[in-house]
Amino acid sequence: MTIEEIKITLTNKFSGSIIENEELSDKQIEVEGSKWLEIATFMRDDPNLSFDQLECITGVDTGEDATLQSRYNLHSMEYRHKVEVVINHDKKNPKVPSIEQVWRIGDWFERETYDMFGISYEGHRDLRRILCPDDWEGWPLRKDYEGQESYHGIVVPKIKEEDEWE
Amino acid sequence: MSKYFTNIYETVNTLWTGMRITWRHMIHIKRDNVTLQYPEERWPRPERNIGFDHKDYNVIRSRLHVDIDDCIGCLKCERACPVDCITINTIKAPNRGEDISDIGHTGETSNGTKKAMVVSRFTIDMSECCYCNLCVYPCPEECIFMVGGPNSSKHPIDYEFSQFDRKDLIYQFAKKLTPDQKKTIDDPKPEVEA
Amino acid sequence: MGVVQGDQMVLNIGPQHPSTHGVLRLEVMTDGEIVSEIKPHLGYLHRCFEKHSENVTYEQVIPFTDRCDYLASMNSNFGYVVAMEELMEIKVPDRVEYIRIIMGELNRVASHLLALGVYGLDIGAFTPFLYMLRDRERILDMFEYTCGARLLYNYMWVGGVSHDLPKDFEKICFGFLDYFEPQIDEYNNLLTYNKIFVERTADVGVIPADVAISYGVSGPNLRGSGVNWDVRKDESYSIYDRFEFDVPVGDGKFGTLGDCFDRYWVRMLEIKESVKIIRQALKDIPSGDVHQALPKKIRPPKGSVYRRTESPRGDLGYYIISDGSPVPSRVKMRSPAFTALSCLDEVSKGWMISDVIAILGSLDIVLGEIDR
Amino acid sequence: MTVDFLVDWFATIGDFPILAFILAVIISGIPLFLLMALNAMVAVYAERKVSAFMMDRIGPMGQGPGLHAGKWGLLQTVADAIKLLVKEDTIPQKSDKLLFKMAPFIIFIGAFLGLAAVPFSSSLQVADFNVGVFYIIAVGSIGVIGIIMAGWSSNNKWSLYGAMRSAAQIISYEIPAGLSIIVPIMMAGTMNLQTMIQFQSGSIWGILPNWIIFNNPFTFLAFFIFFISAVAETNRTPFDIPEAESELVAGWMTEYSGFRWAVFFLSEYSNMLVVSGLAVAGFLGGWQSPIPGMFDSPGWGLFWFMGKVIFLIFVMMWFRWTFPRLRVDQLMHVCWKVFIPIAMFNIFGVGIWKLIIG
Repeated sequence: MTIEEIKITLTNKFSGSIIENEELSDKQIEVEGSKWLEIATFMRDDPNLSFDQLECITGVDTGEDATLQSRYNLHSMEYRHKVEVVINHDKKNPKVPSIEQVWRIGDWFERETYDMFGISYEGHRDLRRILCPDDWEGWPLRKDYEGQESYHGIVVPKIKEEDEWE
Repeated sequence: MSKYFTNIYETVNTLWTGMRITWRHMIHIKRDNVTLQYPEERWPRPERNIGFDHKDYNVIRSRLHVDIDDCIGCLKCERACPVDCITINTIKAPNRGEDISDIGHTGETSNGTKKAMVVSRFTIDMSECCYCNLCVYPCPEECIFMVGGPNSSKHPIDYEFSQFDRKDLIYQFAKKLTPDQKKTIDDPKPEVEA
Repeated sequence: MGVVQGDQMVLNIGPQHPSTHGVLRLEVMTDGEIVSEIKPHLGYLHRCFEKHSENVTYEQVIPFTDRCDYLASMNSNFGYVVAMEELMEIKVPDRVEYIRIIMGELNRVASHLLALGVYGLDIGAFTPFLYMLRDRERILDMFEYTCGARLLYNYMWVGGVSHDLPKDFEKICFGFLDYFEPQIDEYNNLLTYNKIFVERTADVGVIPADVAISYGVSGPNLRGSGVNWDVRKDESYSIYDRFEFDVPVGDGKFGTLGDCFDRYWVRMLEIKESVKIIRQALKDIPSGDVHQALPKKIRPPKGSVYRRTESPRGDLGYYIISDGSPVPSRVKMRSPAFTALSCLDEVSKGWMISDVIAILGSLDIVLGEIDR
Repeated sequence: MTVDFLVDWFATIGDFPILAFILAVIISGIPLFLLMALNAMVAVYAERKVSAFMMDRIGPMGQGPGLHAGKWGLLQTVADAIKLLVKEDTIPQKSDKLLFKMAPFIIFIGAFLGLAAVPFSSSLQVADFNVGVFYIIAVGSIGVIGIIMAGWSSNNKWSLYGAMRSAAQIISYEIPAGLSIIVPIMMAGTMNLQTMIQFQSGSIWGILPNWIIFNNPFTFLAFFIFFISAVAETNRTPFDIPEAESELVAGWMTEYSGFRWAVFFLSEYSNMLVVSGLAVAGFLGGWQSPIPGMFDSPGWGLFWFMGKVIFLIFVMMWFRWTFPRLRVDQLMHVCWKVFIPIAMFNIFGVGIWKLIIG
């Protein structure tokens, strides 16, 4: 299936939830976050789409316009086609249904994106930080992240200490 | 039942094959030995090397070295470094291309470029260096390089630069200037911060 | 197994443990020797490669990609530069492509050699490990000859490679391949066909194909489960379509399809395929300037790219978002070992502690890449 | 033998039997202890070298004076021993301290007692029991108690796993080992090691030495069963699951360091010596010369005995550096479903053989 056909299939099924976005490239489809779980389940189970592999979840902080995005790279082992799904989140309260039980790897990818961006995946059974320590503060990959001053009494150096010279 | 005995046979057979291999290696240790006895034998082993001579090295990644007399203070290497282990401070020279004998500053590089800057500080923190070689390429005067290999004529190889104190791994290539010496340079602007 | 349910005991494997292949902590719930649940705790090596990348220029990211998968740095570089070239639409010269493929495949051999050797070590055989390390060392010698570094190369650049091949590289490389190919049989005789090894690995830790796909397991681990998926063939990048090679797929040689032995065996066969590719590439390598297509300034147009390449551990993906400045806006690495590790819990339920070590080893994880 | 001789000799001097006995035991015990230490040192060095040669390495080497380990690394084990002796002897805070301290010595006693009955030559044997075989098998099991104590008292899960595995393994492998050593007992009709070795003098058809291993096919098989079980009893690869370093870190020795660990080490190598000695005495003709009728004096006897023992220890090392490790259930499988049936079959076979042929 080409990307247009995938788009058409999805639009026919979920007409309201596929958002037209001019900024996206032709490989990407933007969907509405609240419907994502149903769309994902459909995309996996539909015999024509059969996206059985979730390649990657990338969290993106788009910078000034204050949105976070989750980008899902889906791939079908059966038909060898792929698509990228983009979901925009509100930066104040970023949340999206979890697809952890649709694709099992979603578990760790979502935990990673949660760890780095603070996007909360609702319905995830074990949404903890995965790479950072559990008590780390802040969401490191957001553009407005500022490092902690100290962590368990260890001072986090802001910039490289200048060694004595002159 | 036959499977039981086949299993035993296979086990004995495969294990014996393995034992034959280790035995062969053991009795041919003189031929097969690959150990390099480090302090006595150094890397380019006379016999037993994989077929190339040390002189033919395409490039080498070892300690960074700066020929400070050739440095024009363009800061390109500092910008190229991904881990910020190079720090350079420069002061504008009073007359471009002239020697300043007080501080041992030479005005011209070996390539004939006239220097506009006096490098007052050039430190490389080798404990932070990631040996990526990225600082070597942009240098217009080829004065920063990794020692040894094709550069062994400029500076002999130095793989083993261990120190007891981490501070000693900060290599200082520019001569330290005293405040008085700085005054002799007589610069209207005090210092260009890196 | 585990008919009689006894008390549960929590056993911490790692962070310091001989066979966690790095600093990984596994919280294992055990009932005697039988494992009922595994909770991996990651992040001991986390240094936020992705945050680093947002603060350095595009070419300065390459040394950081080295340090993610430190056993296959060439392949890490390769994935990044392929993604960048797709983003910037650079056409690199043929010679560069050939050099990259030779280096990538050599590094795949080196990485698989370490994976197989360490797997033998996990099972308890010490000697094959050193034999394989000995041959890996020769590959590293060739890398050192080419680019000066033995482990972290920073060799492939966007639009080229840092150095041309040294003048007698082909001779050395052919010499190595001629020496190396008979060694594979020796490894097989010493370790692979060893009945104890087969007993320890066959039928253990079976990953069925659908589970593997759902967990995003890729590379040799996925092929060990019988799925014919190789990015080099199916989503060909660089010039892999010019070479003839097979994609070895697990067939349950001594046990069930998708067991530890299959994953091991696929790696062993892949080494042979890589040797085949290197031979072909060395034979037809054209001459040319390797720095010809280097861009003056790396400033990709606004946009994003997701590109997968086949690293020795599986599908190594880079998601690069550019905002038009010389500093990337976002670099995400889809780490194959990360996904492979995620299925450990599912796979090792009901097996013994020794089997957990065997399964973990067969997944061939590199913690530098998982934690990034 | 030595003890009896000494007791008799002291009796000729004066009538103080208890003192004489203690003196005799000490006098014959000290060389035994020295032998143990020497054996461990030589075996460690040999193990390093053998493993290195098998792996295309050269092992410990030194060229010249200074901090090097002497010519060919000969001083390496001395350095090791000094290191172990001066190392801090750590005891985990929450361990059962009494048991923790006692465990190494119980294991040591097990190994030491076994050594007492090993017939080094026709006249060189500390104690010549009439139940020598039985005695060695029996005291060989004392070590298990020490291992369980060490594992339990360390208060460490790895140690506990190692100890439990070890207990299961050693107890299981006692059975095929015991059943196989019955074969030479049946052949020689005695449990006395010296008599058993005397039985093996002479030659078969003038070519082969008349060792029990060559006597008939069943004894040939029984030797291998016994030897492999002995390897398992000494916890060496491929049966080293109690201390499997890639799974259990160091098994029951995880918490030990310094001198106590050195004692474990000493005991392990002594155990190897004892089981090899038993195998040699039971199957390989003990101190009998391999060429019947030549080099038969007691001095040569010591040489032949030690030569055979060293060869068997070498084979153990050879095993260790070639094979992977078995899993616990496979280990039990091999023991109960392969070795024990074959060992029992052997006993029947030898019985029938003796009835029919001689």
